[in-house]
Amino acid sequence: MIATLLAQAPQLPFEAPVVDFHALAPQIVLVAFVAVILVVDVIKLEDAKRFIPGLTGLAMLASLVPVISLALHGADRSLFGGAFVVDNVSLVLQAMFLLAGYVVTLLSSNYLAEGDFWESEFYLMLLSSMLGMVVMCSARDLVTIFVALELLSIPAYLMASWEKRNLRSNEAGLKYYLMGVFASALMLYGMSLLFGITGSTLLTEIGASIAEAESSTPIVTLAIVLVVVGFGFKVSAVPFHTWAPDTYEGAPTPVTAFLAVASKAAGFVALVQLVFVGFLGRTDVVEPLMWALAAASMTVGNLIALRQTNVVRLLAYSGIAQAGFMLAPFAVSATNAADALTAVVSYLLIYAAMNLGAFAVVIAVSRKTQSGEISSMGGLFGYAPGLTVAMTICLASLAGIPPLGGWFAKFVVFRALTAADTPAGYVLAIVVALNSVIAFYYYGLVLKAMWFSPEPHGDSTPIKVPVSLVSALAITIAATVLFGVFPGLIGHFTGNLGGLLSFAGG
Amino acid sequence: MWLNQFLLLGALLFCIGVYGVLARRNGVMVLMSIELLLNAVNLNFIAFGAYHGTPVGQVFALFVIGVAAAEVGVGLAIVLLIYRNRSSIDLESVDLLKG
Amino acid sequence: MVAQNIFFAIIALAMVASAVRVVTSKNILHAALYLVVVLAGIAAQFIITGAEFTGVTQVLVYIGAVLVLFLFGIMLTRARIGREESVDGDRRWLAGVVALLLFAVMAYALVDAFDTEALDAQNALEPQSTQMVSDAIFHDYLIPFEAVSFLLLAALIGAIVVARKE
Amino acid sequence: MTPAVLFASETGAIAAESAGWFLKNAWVFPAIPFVSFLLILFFGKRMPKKGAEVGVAALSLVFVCALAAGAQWVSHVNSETGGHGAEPSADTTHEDDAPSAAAHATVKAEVEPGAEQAEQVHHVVHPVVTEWKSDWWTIGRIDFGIGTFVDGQAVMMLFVVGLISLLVHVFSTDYVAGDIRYTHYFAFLSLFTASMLLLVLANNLVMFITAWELVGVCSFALIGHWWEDQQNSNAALKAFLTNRVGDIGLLIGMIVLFFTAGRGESFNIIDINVAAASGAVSHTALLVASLCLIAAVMSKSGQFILHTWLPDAMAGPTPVSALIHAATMVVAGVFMVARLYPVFFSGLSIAGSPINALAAIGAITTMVGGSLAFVQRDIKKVLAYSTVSQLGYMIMALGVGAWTAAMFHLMTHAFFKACLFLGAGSVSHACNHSFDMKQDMGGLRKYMPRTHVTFLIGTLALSGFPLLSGFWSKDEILAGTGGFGLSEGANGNYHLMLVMGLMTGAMTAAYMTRCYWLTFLGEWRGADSPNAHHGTHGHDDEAVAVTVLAHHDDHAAEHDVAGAHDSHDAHDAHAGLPHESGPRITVPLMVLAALATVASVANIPAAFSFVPASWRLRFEHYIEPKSLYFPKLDHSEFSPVIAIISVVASSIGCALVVLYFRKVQAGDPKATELTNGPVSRGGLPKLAYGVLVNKFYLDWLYTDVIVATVKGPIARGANWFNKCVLDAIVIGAATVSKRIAGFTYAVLDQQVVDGVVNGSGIKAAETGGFLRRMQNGRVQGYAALMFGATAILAGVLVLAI
Repeated sequence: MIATLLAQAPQLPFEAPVVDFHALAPQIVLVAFVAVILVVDVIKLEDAKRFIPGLTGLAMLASLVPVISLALHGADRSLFGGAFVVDNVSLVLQAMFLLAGYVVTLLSSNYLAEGDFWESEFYLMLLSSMLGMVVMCSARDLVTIFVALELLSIPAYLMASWEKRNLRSNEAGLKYYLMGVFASALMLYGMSLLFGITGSTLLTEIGASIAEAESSTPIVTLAIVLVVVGFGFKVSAVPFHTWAPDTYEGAPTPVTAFLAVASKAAGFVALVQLVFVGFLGRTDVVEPLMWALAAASMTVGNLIALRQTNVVRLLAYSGIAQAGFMLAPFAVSATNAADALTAVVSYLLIYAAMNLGAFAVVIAVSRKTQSGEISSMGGLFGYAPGLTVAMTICLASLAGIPPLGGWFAKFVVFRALTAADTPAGYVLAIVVALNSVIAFYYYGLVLKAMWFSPEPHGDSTPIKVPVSLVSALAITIAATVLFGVFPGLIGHFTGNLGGLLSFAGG
Repeated sequence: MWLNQFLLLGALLFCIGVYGVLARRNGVMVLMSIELLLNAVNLNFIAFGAYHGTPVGQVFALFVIGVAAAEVGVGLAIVLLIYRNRSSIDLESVDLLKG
Repeated sequence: MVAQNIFFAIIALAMVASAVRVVTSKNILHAALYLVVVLAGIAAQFIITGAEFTGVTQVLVYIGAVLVLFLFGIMLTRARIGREESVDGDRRWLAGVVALLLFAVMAYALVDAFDTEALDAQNALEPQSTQMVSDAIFHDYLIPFEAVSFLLLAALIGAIVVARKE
Repeated sequence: MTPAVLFASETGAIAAESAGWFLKNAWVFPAIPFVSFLLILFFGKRMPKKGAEVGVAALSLVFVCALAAGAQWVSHVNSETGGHGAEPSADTTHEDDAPSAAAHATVKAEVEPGAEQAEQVHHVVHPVVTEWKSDWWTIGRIDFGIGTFVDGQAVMMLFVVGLISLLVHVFSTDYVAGDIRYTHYFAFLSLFTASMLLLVLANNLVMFITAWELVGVCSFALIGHWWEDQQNSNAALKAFLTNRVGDIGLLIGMIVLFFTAGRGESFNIIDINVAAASGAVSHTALLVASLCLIAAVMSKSGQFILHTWLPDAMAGPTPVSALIHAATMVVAGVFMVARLYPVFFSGLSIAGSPINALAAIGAITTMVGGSLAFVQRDIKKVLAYSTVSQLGYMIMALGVGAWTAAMFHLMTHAFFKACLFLGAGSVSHACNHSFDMKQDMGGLRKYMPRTHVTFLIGTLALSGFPLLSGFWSKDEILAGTGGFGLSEGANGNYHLMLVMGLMTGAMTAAYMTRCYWLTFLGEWRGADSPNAHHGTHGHDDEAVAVTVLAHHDDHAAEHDVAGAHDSHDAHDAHAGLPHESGPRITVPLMVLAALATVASVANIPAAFSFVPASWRLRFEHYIEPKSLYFPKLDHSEFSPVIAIISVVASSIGCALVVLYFRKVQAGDPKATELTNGPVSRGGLPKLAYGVLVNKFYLDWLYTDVIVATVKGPIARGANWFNKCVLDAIVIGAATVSKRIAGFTYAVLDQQVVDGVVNGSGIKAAETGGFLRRMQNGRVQGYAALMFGATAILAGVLVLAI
């Protein structure tokens, strides 16, 4: 019966897609490791369980292998009609995500083992989220971007509330989840409009289609605003930042590091692709919008950071301000596309290194002090000089003091803004300059506490820093210093990103 | 049939959903309002797909349905967690973290 | 096409009315049942526009799964079945203002863009065969498809960990 | 920091044949102290002398190398100007502009014949530039090299920094002995020296900015060395924040230069200078750049109005004050102006104009610093304000086109001011670590002969006593202001600056005499002496002087004394009378005093025909660049008239103070007792007449002559301005930011998120103090903000576009 029905149905030929497995290899490696971890977890080999953090780290590093081989191979690869592209931008960012993921794994292993956590499932979440990020790097199509965003977000919502018996962690997860879903809804509405206007989900086609008209129609404007808002949430741009401080404070600190670095970077990756591939023809909408978000984020983030007493909250607000710095080049994304793109990607790489380093120190210190207050870091130099120096490097880099990476990052942003040679670019450059001065004050407060204040409880027993944390610190500090002392290194990675822009030519 | 009759219906549903997520303080009810938001978007996708005569609208809508199912599952899990620890799902009382 | 328009109007009215009840009803169970009406209405609209497969999926996933999930949620959080005064915040007027503002912007943009574009003029609402949809998914959207499957797995595991009693 | 190690494979042949090894391999200068920094940091605590020996050894090595470099530079200049004349090749481009070319570049620049040096016409002195082009930093097609740029100016600075740093190291081994952060202190001294040497040798602006920040960081750490005292860490923070204000100017100025003079592809100092000097760059761009850079100079070199951090920085250990806040780091701004002189020279139109921003700021600063030095009772603060004043001289000299004079004064000032600071340190070492001249000093001449003599020499040099180094360098600056000795005043007619410079000269002599008198003359008034005026009313004349002075001028200054005390617990309070310090303290003092005396021979005026020509103007000959990267300058001649006027002015200043003190000494015991304080004065109305007379007399002498003109309105006003306005601005900037943040909270939170959201004032009043947070913790409030902001953003953009 069914067979006859099927036989009657018109037979349209299905062409199996040609899949370039080399291009997908990083993702496939991650999935394979997830499968291994699941099996290990299900079999419940108690002995094997303690290898799961190691396996997770290995997964990140193993995925780097195909990333490197793709980079060495050189040629850009485009799959599924341009929906999935492997080019320089995506490879650089994939490498950044995988390394950041590796560092987060290092940060998590002791933290989780010593607390009341479900361990192996946590690493599963981490890897799933990482998979979403790695997919996001190559996504050049609305459906893929949307799914990748959800794949990286949903595990993150859960990770934020992973400390189940802690009311603050619960609350962090709830807030992150609700705000995330609201932002997703707005973004989806914008995507539906983009699809409706152009009839396609491919960014290149959308870009070509919306660039045609002389000036923007309201519907295009609305669509762009809504999509940008969705990612504005992800990168915690003002006024969509409100979740960030609460979630950062409440979530387990390694998760906070993950959110502050990887998740935020993922938002930027999506923005880079949307803006530079899709919206470049609509300068009249994107530039003022990004200008406003960047200026507001820097200013509000910095001003509120001045009042913080909790170091994690301070880093959250500083992260908001940093997001403003990273958004700034978008405000000249069309007039100075190549510089702006380089600036954003360079800043992202450096930001990941220095911010992860700062969180690593916070985690190490709170192992002893059990507190996130700035005052609890008093006298740190006395009993943990190594950590103090590391934190000083990270904060100085965040503040943009030469010769550290953060200074170079600010420099490229500044350069992109001024080289655009537009009044808006110059004004924003001044806003950037003013804000970098304000930022010194609150970074200075933490430094002052560490170097100059006495130990609040008079307890100056040294901190035992586990090996994993030391490795995490070594990686991040080395990257922060190296990027600053030899900015040429980062130039190697970000110097030739033009491949992304060539799509916008159409 | 006009395209806009579907789109305006979608916009109306979306905004009713927005009202719901802002006005409700019961966690489960907020999750219900989120369903309104996502379904309004789906209506847009289907209408646009029909307008352009492409199956892509349906494809996108199917992805949204799939993701929305996962989202609501996760959301209920988190609300349940909150309820376990606080014996309440009143969102307005969840304000330990601020400042 | 008149018949379709009449159907549309009836269903749309029912949907809007139910949607309003979803966000205003004081009884959580009523709200859930009104939600069923809205979701069913959406499925009906899908079928009107020729998207049968999506319409059926809508019924299966939402009414079959998501609604059941909601009912579980209602039971597990031991909400009082019946009228409950405390389900609404005291900021409803602000919610109303924001929603109206958003609607004004959306409606203005939509009317401006698609003024009286007819849905059935160019493509005559040909039913898009399920096969076309599946071909698209497995040809152009293979990556997101795999990613969604992975997403469901991760959400499943994570939700179980978070929700289970210890 | 050790580029040669990293890029050793890329170093090719050396281009400048006549240059010596140390000139071509100048990277060793910063490298040595940096290695020493690492050694002390990691192994210092385990060493027998806790790391100090490494620091001293490294600095000795640096100093020897600096001497060698100096000798090689002299022979380099001789061979370029005397022997085989350089072929006049006009191209100033780097030989390795092409990426494949050799790694080294020597700038070939055509000669700009100096007007006075007929025998050296048509000669050019090539600076020795060593550059490693690499992937150090590449943006697009811009390739930033890392390299060293050695010319006379750099060699001079190498010598000064190396010498002073060495002496300060030696001094410190005694001075901070037993300190809890002894090793840490030496590590930072080494790092500071490395950074300062890097700054001196930087051949591009990026390296320069990096080093500039590094010295700032070291200064921050060393000011806050004794951070247990809240005031010290506040001073450190204040220095840091004030400097950041100027750094923004530096950043913007450098970027402007990069895009204009560097044509968007070069940060190289020589390229920028050549472009600026050639007139190819628009004047406006250079003006903007120089104004931005002046902001940086104002903060780093303590120019009015950003000078306030410098006196506070005296909270650091005294050797640090000598090294960083007198001799080296604070002259970084002066050095920067001198380094980028064509930018300022063209940008500010220095030649031929009567006034410009640089000269005006310098002149005002000399006056402000000089007058403020009067009202201090803390010896280090006197010296700090004096430093501000002297830095003003240097900036003024640069502003009027007297480049060589500025550099010469920079060098002599480094010697005598370091001598004075270290002398003050020695004094305080003997006086229970107090710096209060009125309360804890006096009569030290008897107890500390060596310190006394060296301090006196420093004082005389600073005051411009004839034949000491300060006299010559200051005189050269004053001569430069009016272009004296030149036929048509070629460098402009900065007569206003001349007048201000002379007035400051008088003030300098006066306040230094006061400082010297209070410290070394009279009787010991320390805490353990019978003359201490706390309990018994002093019957000796010096105590009277103290009391009267305190009565007159210290209502404003009294409060800031406590901040600068070197009160570290390592030294227990020395009981008994003061004593001379040990050799590790006095030997550096003697070396510096000797240099302060004889440094003048470095630049004997050309007019002194009784000296062989080859001895005259050596400083100018060897230090001033003669190349395309430097503007053509005319040099003023020594002017006997100005020298005499300046000596007379200084003598008057000195004499007035001496007269005043003598009058106090001559006062009868009754009056003395009465002037001791309001306590006795109130109870004895009958003797009030005598008091009035006496006071009137003093008023006539002191108040009307010195105080009324200097201290009364001006100094008091300046001090008030200093303390209330500028401090308030700098410290207040942060507070204001906080206030704004508070306001943001109040408005956004109370009015929008909370007040409006709740719809009633009750909730707002319940939760609200003024400084409530913007984040009220309610997720739906956040969501309302998100949706509302989206609607408004979209609405505005839809309507606007």
